[in-house]
This record gives sequence, structure tokens and C-alpha cells, in this order.
Amino acid sequence: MKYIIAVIQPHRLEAIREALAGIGVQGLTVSEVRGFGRQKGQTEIYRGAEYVMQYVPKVKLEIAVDDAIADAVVEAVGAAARTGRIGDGKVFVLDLEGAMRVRTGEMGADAL
Amino acid sequence: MKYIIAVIQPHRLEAIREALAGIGVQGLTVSEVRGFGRQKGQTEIYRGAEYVMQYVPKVKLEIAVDDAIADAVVEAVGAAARTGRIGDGKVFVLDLEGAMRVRTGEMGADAL
Amino acid sequence: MKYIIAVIQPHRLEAIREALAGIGVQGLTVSEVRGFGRQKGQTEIYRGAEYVMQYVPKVKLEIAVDDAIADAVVEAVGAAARTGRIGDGKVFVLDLEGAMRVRTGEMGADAL
Amino acid sequence: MIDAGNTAWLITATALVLFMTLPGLALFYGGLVRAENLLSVLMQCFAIACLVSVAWLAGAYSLAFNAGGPLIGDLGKVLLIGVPRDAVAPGTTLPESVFFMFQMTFAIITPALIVGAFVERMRFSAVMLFSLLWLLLVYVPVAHWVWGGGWLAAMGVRDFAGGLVVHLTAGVTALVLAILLGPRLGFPDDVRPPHAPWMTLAGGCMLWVGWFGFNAGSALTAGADAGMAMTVTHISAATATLVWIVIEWMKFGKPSVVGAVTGAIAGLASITPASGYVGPGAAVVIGIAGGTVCYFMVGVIKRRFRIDDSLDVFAVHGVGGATGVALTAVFMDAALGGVGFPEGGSMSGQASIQLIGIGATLLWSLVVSFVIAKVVQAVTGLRVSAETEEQGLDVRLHGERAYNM
Amino acid sequence: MIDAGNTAWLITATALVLFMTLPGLALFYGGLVRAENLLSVLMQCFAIACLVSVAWLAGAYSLAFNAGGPLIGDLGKVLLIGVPRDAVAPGTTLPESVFFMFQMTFAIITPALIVGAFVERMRFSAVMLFSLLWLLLVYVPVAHWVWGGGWLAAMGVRDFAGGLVVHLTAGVTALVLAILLGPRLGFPDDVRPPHAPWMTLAGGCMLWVGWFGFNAGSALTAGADAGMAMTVTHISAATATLVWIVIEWMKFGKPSVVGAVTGAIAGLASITPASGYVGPGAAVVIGIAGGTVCYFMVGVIKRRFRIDDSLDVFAVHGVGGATGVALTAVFMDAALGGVGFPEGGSMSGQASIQLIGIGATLLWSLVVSFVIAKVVQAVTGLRVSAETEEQGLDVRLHGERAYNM
Amino acid sequence: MIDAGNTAWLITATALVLFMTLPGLALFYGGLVRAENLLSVLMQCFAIACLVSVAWLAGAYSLAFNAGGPLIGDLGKVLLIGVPRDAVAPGTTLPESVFFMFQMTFAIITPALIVGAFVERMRFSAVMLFSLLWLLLVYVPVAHWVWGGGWLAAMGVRDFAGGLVVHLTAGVTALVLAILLGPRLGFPDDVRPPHAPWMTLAGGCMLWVGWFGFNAGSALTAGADAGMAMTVTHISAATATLVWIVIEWMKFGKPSVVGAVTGAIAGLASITPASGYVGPGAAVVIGIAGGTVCYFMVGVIKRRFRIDDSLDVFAVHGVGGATGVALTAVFMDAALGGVGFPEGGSMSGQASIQLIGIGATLLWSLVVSFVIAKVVQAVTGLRVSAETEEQGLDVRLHGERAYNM
Ligand SMILES: Nc1ncnc2c1ncn2[C@@H]1O[C@H](COP(=O)(O)OP(=O)(O)O)[C@@H](O)[C@H]1O
Ligand SMILES: Nc1ncnc2c1ncn2[C@@H]1O[C@H](COP(=O)(O)OP(=O)(O)O)[C@@H](O)[C@H]1O
Ligand SMILES: Nc1ncnc2c1ncn2[C@@H]1O[C@H](COP(=O)(O)OP(=O)(O)O)[C@@H](O)[C@H]1O
Repeated sequence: MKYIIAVIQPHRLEAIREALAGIGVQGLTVSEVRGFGRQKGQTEIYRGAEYVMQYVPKVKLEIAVDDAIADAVVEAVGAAARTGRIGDGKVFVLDLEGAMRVRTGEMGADAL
Repeated sequence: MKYIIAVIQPHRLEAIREALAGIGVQGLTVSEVRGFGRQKGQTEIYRGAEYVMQYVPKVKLEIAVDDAIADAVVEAVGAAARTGRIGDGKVFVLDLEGAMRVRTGEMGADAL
Repeated sequence: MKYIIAVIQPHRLEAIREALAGIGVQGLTVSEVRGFGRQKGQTEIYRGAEYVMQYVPKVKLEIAVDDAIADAVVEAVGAAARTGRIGDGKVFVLDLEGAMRVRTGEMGADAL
Repeated sequence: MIDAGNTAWLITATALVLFMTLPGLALFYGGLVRAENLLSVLMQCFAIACLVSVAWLAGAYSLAFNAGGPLIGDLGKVLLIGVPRDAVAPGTTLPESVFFMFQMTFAIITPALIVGAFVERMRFSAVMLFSLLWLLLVYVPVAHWVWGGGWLAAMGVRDFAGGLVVHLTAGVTALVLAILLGPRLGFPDDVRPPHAPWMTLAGGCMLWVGWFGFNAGSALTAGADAGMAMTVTHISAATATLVWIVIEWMKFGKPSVVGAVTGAIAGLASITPASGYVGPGAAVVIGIAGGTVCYFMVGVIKRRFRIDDSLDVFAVHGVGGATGVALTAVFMDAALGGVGFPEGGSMSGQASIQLIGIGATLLWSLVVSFVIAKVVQAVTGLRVSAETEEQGLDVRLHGERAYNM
Repeated sequence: MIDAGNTAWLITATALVLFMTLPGLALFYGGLVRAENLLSVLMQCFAIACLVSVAWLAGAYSLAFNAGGPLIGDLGKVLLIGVPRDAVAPGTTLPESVFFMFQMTFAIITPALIVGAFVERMRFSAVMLFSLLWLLLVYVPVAHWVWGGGWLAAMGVRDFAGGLVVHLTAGVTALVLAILLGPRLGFPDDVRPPHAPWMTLAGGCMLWVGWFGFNAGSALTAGADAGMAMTVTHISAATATLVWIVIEWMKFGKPSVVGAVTGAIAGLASITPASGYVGPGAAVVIGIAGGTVCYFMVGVIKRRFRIDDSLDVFAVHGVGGATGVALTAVFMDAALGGVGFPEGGSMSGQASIQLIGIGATLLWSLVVSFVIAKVVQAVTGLRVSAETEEQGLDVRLHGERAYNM
Repeated sequence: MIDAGNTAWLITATALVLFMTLPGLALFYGGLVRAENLLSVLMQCFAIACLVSVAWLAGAYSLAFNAGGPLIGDLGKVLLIGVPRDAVAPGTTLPESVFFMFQMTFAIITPALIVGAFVERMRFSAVMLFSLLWLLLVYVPVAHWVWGGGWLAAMGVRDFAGGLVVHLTAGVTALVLAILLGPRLGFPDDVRPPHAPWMTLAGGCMLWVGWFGFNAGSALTAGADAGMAMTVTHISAATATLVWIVIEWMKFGKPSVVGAVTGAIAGLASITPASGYVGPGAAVVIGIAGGTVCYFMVGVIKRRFRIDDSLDVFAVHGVGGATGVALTAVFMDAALGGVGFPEGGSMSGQASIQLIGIGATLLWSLVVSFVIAKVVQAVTGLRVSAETEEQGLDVRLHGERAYNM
């Protein structure tokens, strides 16, 4: 199994989720993160003082998937997340050794 | 070493922490996440308009452990997190190649 | 490639980012987490009742890097994060099998 | 001659009505939008208040309230020049400065109410320009017709505190702007829920308390009329809230905070025109009527006609205000605990006068605000870019974020 | 005859006291609960205010204040029928509508205070039913005894603004409900800390400011009595706050915001019954006494007796109110800067009257609210399910979340 | 003889001015700091209010306002002993208790304004000690000079509501403390942006509304003077806000909420000393002047001189207040719509008097607050540890967090 981590533009989240549902991904976990990279943050100005926001609000997806569909998932996320603008984000693939569904105790791919 | 990621029901957190303390886990890292899966979110209604919350509030645990106790940890988390209701969550196990305790620079299992 | 996860004291973040920029790390992802470990949380007192905060506010960094600089990154983070006080945090190193830059579709090390 | 008691009350009432907008309405509206647009809403209310205040001094007050003909006042009191410090407002026991300020607070809140129609997508420059023109071309004339000795006043229309002048003008204009601007991205299925219902309740409570100044202040004296106006205002608000709670409880099994406070506003808007003419029993009926009608109108506009009058300004203020104006003709009947009809008046007679008032106000607001919107569209453009709308107006238009945690 | 100055002040005072509940008390309480229960608290305060308002018009006012015997008033003023618009409230220079409204705001805040006892776990239907019955069976009779010409008034009890009628009735009832409902899940060790102390302070400030209307308004005139009532009210609040800060500083080395504002409320509750009868020096003493006693009672109830009167209604309002009622007998002495005892009265004599007042109010509130609670338990059930309590009342009972960031 | 109308207004004005500090100023300042320091700011404002209140009763009031010589009053009214309940404040139609309270609210907000200079880094014990000494050694004397029959009053200085007594004293002291304390860690490049601009706007609105009590209340009567004071106050605030919006729009293309509300405060501070003497036209000019000058002074202090007067107390209040005091000499001219100069006075004559007032107040505040700061530094130390500053004052000094989500 693979553990796929994607860092994306917040407003692409729904599109990605639908794309993933399309290829049979049943679940995922989402969190709010701040990204640092080529894309620079907005400048805020308070009483004449500029505050350059070093970080850009991003959304992080964590998706555990069976090896079989791993590449398809990476593809799907990439396609749905892409706007072509700097800051579109990254997709990372890690190896996943084990998984368990808490409710049933099922192990491995059945747990996903 | 293993890097164990668990996504659980928020109100089970304390129970799990105690269970882990029981088997000698000294530390862990917690974050608030939103989960998407079989369990559906609450519906909110504002001025007659329904908003189905796609996501369910969950808590994510990250626990780096020595190989020796990895299985025991997965067991313990599963047992303490289980309520039998849909949405109890998942436990994922990844391989952990290295660890360092910042304060002392200790490496490997000693760092945990 | 390696996927480096660091849990640090919030106020060390900027120092670490500068240290990393120094050794050519272009990007990273930051999130707010709560840590449990040897360091104990503050006590809050409301109307005479004490609330011991089990968790300490921490910041989590996720940094995908090329194998070549992995050790240097761990070093740099450790050095910049270290204050010598309990609670300085941890650095974890996981193996990273794949990476994609969403914007361009670039794969592997070029995506970082 | 100036009366200290009445003046004490009207200065207080002025503070209360200003408090309705700053921060009452701003927070009430702010809680209903996305967190990324909170500041833009607060900014719109705040800047409108300032713009209107200066315009009011510069001539709007004079055009609305100084002599003139049936349609509009004159410019005799521009900048209050020629008004001595201790001048008494005609027909009152108040310093004119107090009457000027009290009326200003009404002129402030009315365009601010319209904000609810275009939140989360209108350009700030367009908001400013539209509000200024609208004050001069819609609010000022209608205020003159009804309160400034204009033709509706001459005809005997009864609008104690602004069912026509405030709520109907704002409500109709809201509908016009909502249609011209088009809906928010994702409307109706993908808009985000109110980001802070608690804030909406806090703002709503400030509106309620401030409304005592709005309605009881409109008596222009501190006596029995003010007391009864306060009483019916409160009773109508409480009743309409309970109505809304009951409806939601029956329909969804979950009475909501946003619903309850919206009901209160509906009850307050509905009683406003009647508040100086009716008794407590009537207030209950008006509260029930206003609460019910507004509840269903929200659905009609938003879901049936799919018009994104985002914060339901027309359904709550326009409809509520008109309902109250119409019911005034019924409940001012002395037999029903009201003040009774004027010499030789009758319920049917008063009813037709009230309906003419509604029709004229509705028509004028509709046409003129449509024209103004078109002009503004040509000058500044109405709507922000899709990218700005996605990211939120706060950062893009105002360079700030409401929450920097 | 109606006096404009007095009426101006009492209309303002009415607005101030309403402001105490909406949004003052709602925010004060809301900040002390979990974020997942914030809306439920706001909703309870808001809905209680509406329910009480309608009930007040429907008969509660008449039963409390219209003639009748030593125990209860009559129904002569149901719906204010038969009360002319310009009626003067008996024994005042105010329109009766103003007196009706001013007293209504007291009837609103009293059951709202009780909310603090049952937050985070009581069913909304139970809250509504209990509050309505409690208004009629506890508040109305006691108000009649003390302020409506009932037996305690005849006996000469002194309760200027509601130490007995408001704070003691609410405090005792809070204790009864807390015991019958049982503690929150996890009490005492695992309950969550206040989710927004800043909100509690903001609400507490609104309570403080509004309290000027509460106490100084109870003079029913705008003169020296109102002025002195305002003065002693403020001094007592400030003193009690400093007391609380000093105690926390000594005990924990960390004076807290929640502690400071709780001290202020304790000082305000304690001075309330005395505020029309004592001088500034006495206010300092009452502030010190109220602050200290309430501080320690919080510990006694919550930690010694382990009763989850969640927001310390009894310890702060019940105890503070009773303390003030008792001390009134001391400090109304002219020799101590007070108004002096009535013809032929004495400190000891007044003291026993005050104690009878405390005893009677305490006993009546205890017994009747116990019975009401049992009835409500039978009809709607008192407590939500454990699952609802875990997830929070906002989503489960009201279909909303306070924060949608 | 006591007048009910005037008393009604002044009791209300007192409540409004207290509302300015609690919670207005507290929230206004609180929104501008880091989330980890929000409670410390609220606590400082709240505790200062309590401390000042007790000190005011204990003797400060007497020293400021009771007889005495050109420099300071006497102790004749310590604890208000010897002041009968129904005493009339000399030269007014108000109960002395009301005058005492009204003036107290001014004494409360002035040291609270200074909080803006030392947020996020000053010890709580130092704040308390400094504020107490400052009240007695700076505020009380200056208040006596200007309002208590002291030498500046004798000279004919005009400061209607506190340009000298409130804003200049606070502003100058802020600068002194900011320099002695040193900047916040990371200033100027690494300080965090305001954590809740929405809260700053909400608090700013409360300040604005409360300011009607501040300026119009200073007329001490409910008549034409109060009415005109309210009018010019509002107009100046609105104008200065628009000025600030326009400047930011031109400079950055993004008018901000924090900027707009800061502009309003600048306009309010600037009109304060003039509010009883000038007309509406002058209010526009003063608003423009105050808004512009303050805008640029913020940059001069913070960026040119790199002084971390964190919330710009000197630039906004000090400079705004002084500007208003100076312009009063111009616009009180009857020819310019003002009340006119006293018998035999002239613009140049009045101007020099006003400048002497500014110079004396500035010098006294500067020297005495420097000395007090040094004393406090010796006794308690001024600044928290770097670790406390990093973690935030809330948890470390008060054992609380503002947000426990
Ligand atoms: N080496 C990295 N490790 C982890 N996250 C990264 C890394 N580089 C970039 N990111 C994340 O991806 C986001 C987008 O990267 P950025 O360089 O801004 O744009 P792009 O990916 O289009 O070149 C960043 O905001 C950050 O959250
Ligand atoms: N494939 C997945 N990858 C990552 N997280 C997942 C995945 N599937 C489920 N989750 C997480 O587990 C939570 C519970 O899953 P769900 O399907 O709702 O219930 P259950 O695990 O009981 O079948 C989800 O809310 C989500 O946060
Ligand atoms: N086994 C672990 N797995 C994951 N995170 C951990 C683990 N142990 C500690 N941490 C994280 O590291 C932080 C610091 O650890 P702690 O034991 O408090 O101090 P130190 O690392 O200096 O010994 C903790 O707050 C927690 O977030």
C-alpha cells in the first residue's frame, strides 16, 4: 500500500475529492497547513506597516491506497489540483506497511 | 522503528493516551484534522438552507516507536479508539528510518 | 528522497527556515500541532479550579528533500531548533518514494 | 422651547441608533459571511456610515427635511449654515442639532442594510459610489415624502419609524442589486455556512436594544408615546422570534440561533412603521404576521427564485416593513387598542393610503436603484474578479485578515 | 403626572437592563463553556428573554404588580387591556408602559441567570418549560411580596433592586437544578476550561454598564437617589474585583481575567439590594464582603460539595445577593452614611426583617423550583443523551456551529 | 436645584463613557495584539478601571475638583464624607454623585489609553503601580488646572472634554513609557500583525458611540450645547475616517479596517477639546487636520524614530488632542461658526493661552511620568522576561488563554 500526501490550493479541495471518488477512493484525511515555497504570501498593511506573510494557506490531504491504484491517485490529484499557477502544490508518495480499520480491526488493504 | 499514524474520534483521545502510557510510549504528537469516509457529517441548517458537512472532525496521532512495541501500539490504539460506530478511524504504519531528539542530538530509538 | 518531519518549539520556526534556506531547501509545509512528551504543559486556573494542559503547542515541519542533503537538513533543523530545554522536539526521517510538482507534473527530485 | 427631558432622551436615542449600525449591524452581517470576508462587511458598514454622515451635513439633511415642495426639500440648511447653535427643530422641543443627528442615524443604517444583498462579491469602490448616489436619489426623496412634509405626508400616510423610508427602500434595492450582481460563486449549493453565528447573535442583540432608540426615539419626546412605542417594539420582536423558533422546531427539529435572531429582526422591522400607533395586543399579531411571512419569503427568494440576496435583506426588511405599513391601517383603530384614525378617517381609507405609500416607495426604489446600479457598473464596475472572490475580499481589497491566530 | 426627565432615564435604564441579558449575560456565560456549546447558551438566554416577554404581557406583570393581596397580584392588567396609552404608573411620574417594560427586563434576566447552572447538558425543551413555570411560580410571587405590595413589603423588607427577587431566587434555583441534573460528564477533573475568557470579559463589562440601569433605574427618577445608587454600585463592583485579584495573586501568583470579572459580578450582586439605601463608604465594605464570601463559596460548592453549578450561579448571585440584603440592615443606618431606618425602626429590627425576607425567598425558591424541575423531568426529561453531551449541544440541538472557520 | 432632564442625560453619559473603556477600549486594543496577549490587555484595562475608581473615591476626586488653589484641590471630599446624598454639584443642576461618577469615567479611561504604549511586555504589577501613581501625580493636577478652577482655567484655557487633560497627558506618557520599556522583541520587522482586526473595529465602534457621552456629556446639561457637541464630534470622526481611507487607498490601493477605525479615533480625539466651542463646518476641518496629521505621525514615531509606542497612543491621542486644542483658538471664533471669544478675547490671545496649556501639560506629563516610571522600575521592574514575552503574557502572568478551542 502507499501513503499519499498532497499539499494543494484550498479551493481545489472539492474538485480533487470528486476526482478521487471517481476512481474508487473511499476516504481521506484533510488538514489546514501553511506552505512555504516559490509562491510568496500576500502582504498585509496595518497602520502603514507592511507584513509580508511568509506562508500561504494550503490544504494537506492524506490518502492511504492500495498499490494497484496508487499511480492513478497521484495522476487524479495532480490533474484536479492543477491551475498552472505557482503554488499549485506537491504530491508525495510514501510506502505504507500496515493499515487497520479501528471499528472492525480489519488489517491491510481491507481497512481502507 | 515505525511511524504510526492514527486518525480517531476526538473524544477517544484521552483513553488512547492512557493506554499508550501503559505500554511505555513516552510521547506523541496530536493534530486536528477533518475526515472524509463512510461516516457522513452533520447537517447544519441556516435560514432554511441545508449545509451537509462533508467532513467529520477527527484527531490525528503521530507516534514514533521502536519496532519491538510497534504491534502492541497498533493494538492498544485500536482497542482504546474502538466504539464500534462508523467513523472510529484508521491506524497506519510507516517505516521510520531515523529519529533525533533535538535537545540532546540523540539518534535512533534513544530519541523517542 | 527523504520525507523529513520535525516537531519543534513554535518560536524557533523562523530560525529553522532561514537555516534551511541556507542549505538550499526551497520549500516546506508547516502545521500547528499539540505535543505530548516529557515537557509538561502550563497550568491554567479558572475560578480556583486548576486545568493542567496535557499538551504543549508545537509546530510540525514537513520537508521533502533529495537524499544528498537529507543528513544536512536533519543537522540544520536540529541546530536551529535546539534551545537545550525539555520540549525542543524531534526530527523524524522517512523514505520518500515519489514526488510530483502539481503545476508542471515534474516527477522525483525535480519536483522539490 | 427646548425641553431637557426630551432632549436627554433623543440624544440617547441617537447614540442607540448609531450603535445599531456600529457595531450592531456590522457584526450581525459579519457573522453570516465567510471568515475571509468578515472585514469587508465591517468596512462597508463603517465606511458607509462615514460617507453618509458627511453627505447628510453637506445637503442631504436639508433636502430631506427643510421646507421645499411635495417631492423634495430645499438647500436652505446646507452645512447647517444659518442654523444657530440653539435653534429649536420645527415642531419639537429639541435642539435642531439633535434632530439633525437623530435623523442622520436613520440615513446611515438604511444603505448599510443593503450591504446584506451584495456581500462577498461587490467592489468597495462600487459600494461607496452606489451608497452615496442612493442616499441622495432614493433615501432623501422618500424621507421627504413621508417625514419631510412631502406628498405622502400630506396624504396622511402613517410610517412612524421607517417601514417605508428605511426597510422597504433598502429591501427593494437589495433585490435589484442581488439580481444585477448575480449570485456568489457556488450559490446555492456550494456557499459556505455563516462563519460565526455567535457574532450574528451578538450583533442582533445590539440591533434589538438600539431599536428602542429607533422606534421610541421617533416619538421625539420622552413620554407615553415613547413608552408605548418601546413596548410594542419589544413585544413584536419577542413574538416573531418565538414564531421562527417554533417553525424551525417543527420543520427540522432543531431551532437555531441564526433563525431566532433573524425572527427578532423580522419582528422589529414589521413593527417599526406601526410602533407609534398601535397597542400591545396588536404587537403580538404583527409579530406573528411578520415572523411568519418573512420566514417563508426567505425560501421563496433564495430557493424558489434562486436570487442570491445573500443575507435576505428583501425577505426580512422589505417584506417585514411593508407588512407593518399595511397592518398599521388595521391596528391603529382605537377599537383595537390603537391611537385611532385621524378626523374623518377610516380603516379602508387609511389602508388605501398605506398601500399607495408602499406602491410609490417600491416603484421609486426599484427604478432609481436600477439606474444607479447601471451607472455605477459603467463607472467602477460592480463585481470583483473570480480570483478575489475565491480568496476572499479581506486580503485582496483591504490587505487584512480578520483572524491572525 | 408624567415627568419627561424621569421618563427619559427610565426608558434608557430599560434599554440598559435588556442589554445586560442581550448580549451581556449571554456572552459572559458563553465564553465560559466549550466552543461546541456556545450557541446553546446564547440560544437559551435569547429564547428565555422572548418567552418571558410574552408571558409578562400575558399576565405575569399583572400578577406581580397589580393590586391583589399579600401573596399575589390580580389579573386586572392582563395584556395591558384597560391600561390607557398615557396611563401613569401608580406612585411614579412614569408612563405605565415604561414601568411595565422596566420591570420586564428584570423578569427576563432572572431566569436567564439560572442558565449558568445547567449549561452544556440540559434539553432545550426542558429549559423553555422550566423557565416559563419558574417565572410564574417563583419570580412573580416573590416580586409581588417584595415590590408589588405583598407581605414582605408590608413588613418593611428593603430590597432596592433585587437581592431577593432576582439574585437569591436565581441562585437557590441554580443549586436545585445542578443537583437534580447531575454534573457534566467528566466533572470535576475532566471538564474543559472556558473556551473564550475574552468573551466572558466583554459580556461582563456589558453587565457592569447595564447594571447602572438596573440599580440606578430602580430609583424610578433621575435625581440624587439614582446618582447615589449608580455610585455605590460602581464602587462595590470595583472593590470586589480588586479583592478577587488580590486573592488570586496571593494564592496562585496569577490574577486572572475570569477571576476579575467574576469578582465584579459578585460586587454588583451584593450591592444590588442595598444600592438605594447606603453610602459610598458602605459600598467599599459591601464590595469587600461580597467579593470575599463569593470567592470562597465557589470553592465550597464546586470542590467541597462537588455540586456542578457549572457557572457558579449560587455562589456568586445567591450568596452575593443574600449578603447584600443582610448588610443593608447595617449600612442603611444614617450614622453609617445610609438613608436611615424608617420611623421607629432600628438596626436589629431591620436585620430580623431582612433575614425573614432571605429565609422566605430561599425556602420558596427551593421547594417550588424542586417541584417544577420534577414536573419538567416527567414531561420533557431534563438531560440530553451522553452522545449529544460529548458532541456538543450546538450541532445536535440547534444544527449549527458557533465557529465555521 | 437638581434638574431631572439634565441628570437623566448625565447618568446616561456616565454609562456611555464607562462603556468606552469597558469593553470598548479593551477590545479596540485587544484586537491589535497577538492572540497570546489578548487577555493581558483586557486585564490591564479592567484592573486599571477598578483601581482608579477606588482611588477616585479615596481622594483623587477631591484633589482634582474640590476648591484648593491654582495647582491642586484639597481633601475636603475624601470618601465623599460630608457630601450629603442630595448635594448638588457646584455650578450645575446635577447631583454631586453624578458629577463625581461622570468625572470618574474620564479618570478611568485616561490611564487605560496609555496601555497601548506598553502592551505585550510590561509586568502587571508595574502597570498597576504606575497607573495609580500616574493618576495622582499627573491626571489629578492637570484636571485641577483645567477643570477644577486651577491656573490654566483662570487663564482662560479652553478644553471642553479633555484634549489636554485626557489625550495629551496620555499621549506624552505613552511616549515616555515606550522609550523606557524599549521595543517588543522583533520590533519593527518581526512583530506579529493585529490578531483580530474585527475586534478592533467592534471596540472602535463602542468608543465612537461612547464618545457622545464623553463630549456631549461635558456640557453637563441636555440642551443645545450637548446637541452641537454631539454633532461636531460625529462629523469630525466621520471626516477623519474618510481621510484615512483615502490616504491608504492612494498609497496602497487597499483601504483597511484598522486604518479606518484608527482614523475615526484620531478625529474623535482631535475634536474633543473643541467640541463645546465650534460649529459643524469647523468639525470637518478639524477632522481633516486631525486625520492627516495623526496618519503621518504614526509613521514618524514608529518608522522614522523607531519608537515602539505599540498602538500609537502618542501619534493618535497626543497629537490629535494637541491639534484640537490649538485649532479651538481658531474655530471658536463666532465668525467661523463658533461660540465666540470671551469678553475682550481675540484669536491670537486665545491661541497663546491654548499653546501655554499644551506646553504646560506636555512638560508636566513628560517629567512626572518619567520619574514615576523610574520609581516603578526600581520597585517592581518594568518588563517581563524574554521567555514570558515569547510565550505570551496571558498564560504566564494570568494563567489563562483567550482562546481554548
Ligand atoms: N520540499 C518541500 N517539502 C514539503 N512541502 C513542500 C516542499 N516544497 C514545496 N512544498 C509545499 O508545496 C507548496 C507549493 O510549492 P511552491 O514552490 O510554492 O509552488 P510550486 O509547487 O508550484 O513550485 C508550498 O506552499 C509548500 O506547502
Ligand atoms: N484511505 C484513507 N486514507 C486516509 N484516511 C482515511 C482513509 N479512509 C478513511 N480515512 C480516515 O478515517 C476516518 C474514518 O473512516 P470512515 O470510513 O468514516 O469510518 P470507518 O473507518 O469506521 O469505516 C475518516 O474520517 C478519515 O479521516
Ligand atoms: N514518540 C514520539 N512520537 C511522535 N512525537 C513525539 C514523540 N515523542 C515526543 N514527540 C514530540 O516531541 C515533542 C517534544 O518531546 P518531549 O519529550 O516533550 O521533549 P524532548 O524531545 O526534549 O525530550 C513532544 O511535545 C511531541 O510533540
